[in-house]
Amino acid sequence: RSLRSTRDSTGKPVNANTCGLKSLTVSLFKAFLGPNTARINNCQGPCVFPLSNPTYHASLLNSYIENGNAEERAPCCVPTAYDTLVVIKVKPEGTYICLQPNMLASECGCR
Amino acid sequence: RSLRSTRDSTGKPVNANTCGLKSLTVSLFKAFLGPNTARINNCQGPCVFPLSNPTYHASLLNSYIENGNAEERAPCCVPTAYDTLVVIKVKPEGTYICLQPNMLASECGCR
Amino acid sequence: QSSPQKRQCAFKNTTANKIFEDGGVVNGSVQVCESTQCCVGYYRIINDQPRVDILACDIVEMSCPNNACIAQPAQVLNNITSIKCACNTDLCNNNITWTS
Amino acid sequence: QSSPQKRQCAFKNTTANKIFEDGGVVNGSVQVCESTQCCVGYYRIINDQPRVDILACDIVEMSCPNNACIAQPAQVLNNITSIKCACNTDLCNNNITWTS
Repeated sequence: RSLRSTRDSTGKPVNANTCGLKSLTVSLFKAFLGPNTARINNCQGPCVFPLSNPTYHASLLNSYIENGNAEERAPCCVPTAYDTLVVIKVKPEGTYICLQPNMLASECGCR
Repeated sequence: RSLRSTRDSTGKPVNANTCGLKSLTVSLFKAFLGPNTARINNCQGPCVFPLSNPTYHASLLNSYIENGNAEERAPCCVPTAYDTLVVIKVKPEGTYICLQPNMLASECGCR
Repeated sequence: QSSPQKRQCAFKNTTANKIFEDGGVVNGSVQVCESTQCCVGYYRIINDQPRVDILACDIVEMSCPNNACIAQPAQVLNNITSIKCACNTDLCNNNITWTS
Repeated sequence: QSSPQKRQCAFKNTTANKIFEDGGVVNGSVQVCESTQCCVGYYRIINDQPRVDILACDIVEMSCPNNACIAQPAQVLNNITSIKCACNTDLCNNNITWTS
């Protein structure tokens, strides 16, 4: 079985004009004994009508803001689904391998 | 049973210094025959260390940005749980009442 | 809303929305409201005339300042024009006050 | 990584991490890697000496440029100093090259 999920590649393609998944690789050196780095991805892009993958709440919020209420926090492009990653953790009793959830952004939406 | 959830009041109190739930009431006139308005709430506040209710992805992203990568989209304060709302919908066959999910923000977090 | 007397509303449910039956005991064309002082009526405008779809205890709105059931501004949803009225006296939702 | 010969790595699993057994068939102290050319070793530094916790086929990292198992920079996690090494020849993870 695949230890590192391949669902990353099914995310929305990068498009500067809309909220979507963007490749991002970061160091895990301060967090885990392994892996050294991981492609955790990020969600980026504007949330304007029509919103990407919105909830009903986000659509109502966007309408409210577009009607002139600019002081409210506008819908923001964030991860809406994650993949797990296999990581190496260290405890006093020993070194462990485990599946760490919510590590890799796999889908984005306006929230 | 309660038709309008009361979980709103269990959300984090409003605090300008951290990401949390804030009361917001909007008109539903263009969306549903009823109710006229709803308290859908909003999530607002800065996402800085220590992040409110983060995922592991958000923590890694925040560390990456704090290490000088300011061009990445920073973690954003968004709803992480919702309540349903009873609404009135109109279809050609008639007028319906139904439970609409993802209408009312009930919890916030940095994503 | 702490009235000892429970509100009675005209009841009609053409589309059999079970949720409205949660609003109170139904006896024929009358519903005794469990937790609201408001009655409501929902209508679609067909051939310039209101056709009633639902009469019931109002479990959706929070307030009903009128004694009589005066139509609120029409709404167009899914290309259908609808009106509603809400009121706060027994069986007040039997008649809607509406001018096209 | 398209070598017809499967990589063999020293195998030791002091904390019985089942996931490492997914990396290939284990026969005593040797594991035949199913899907990697890399061997790995994980150690904790105890009394200034590396104590081996895990030797196995490397199912976590993506690359292993070295022939021999040269310790990577030490990491301090949960107040414990750990080192690891990865390498790309048969049984290369039997010996770690490390200077305190």
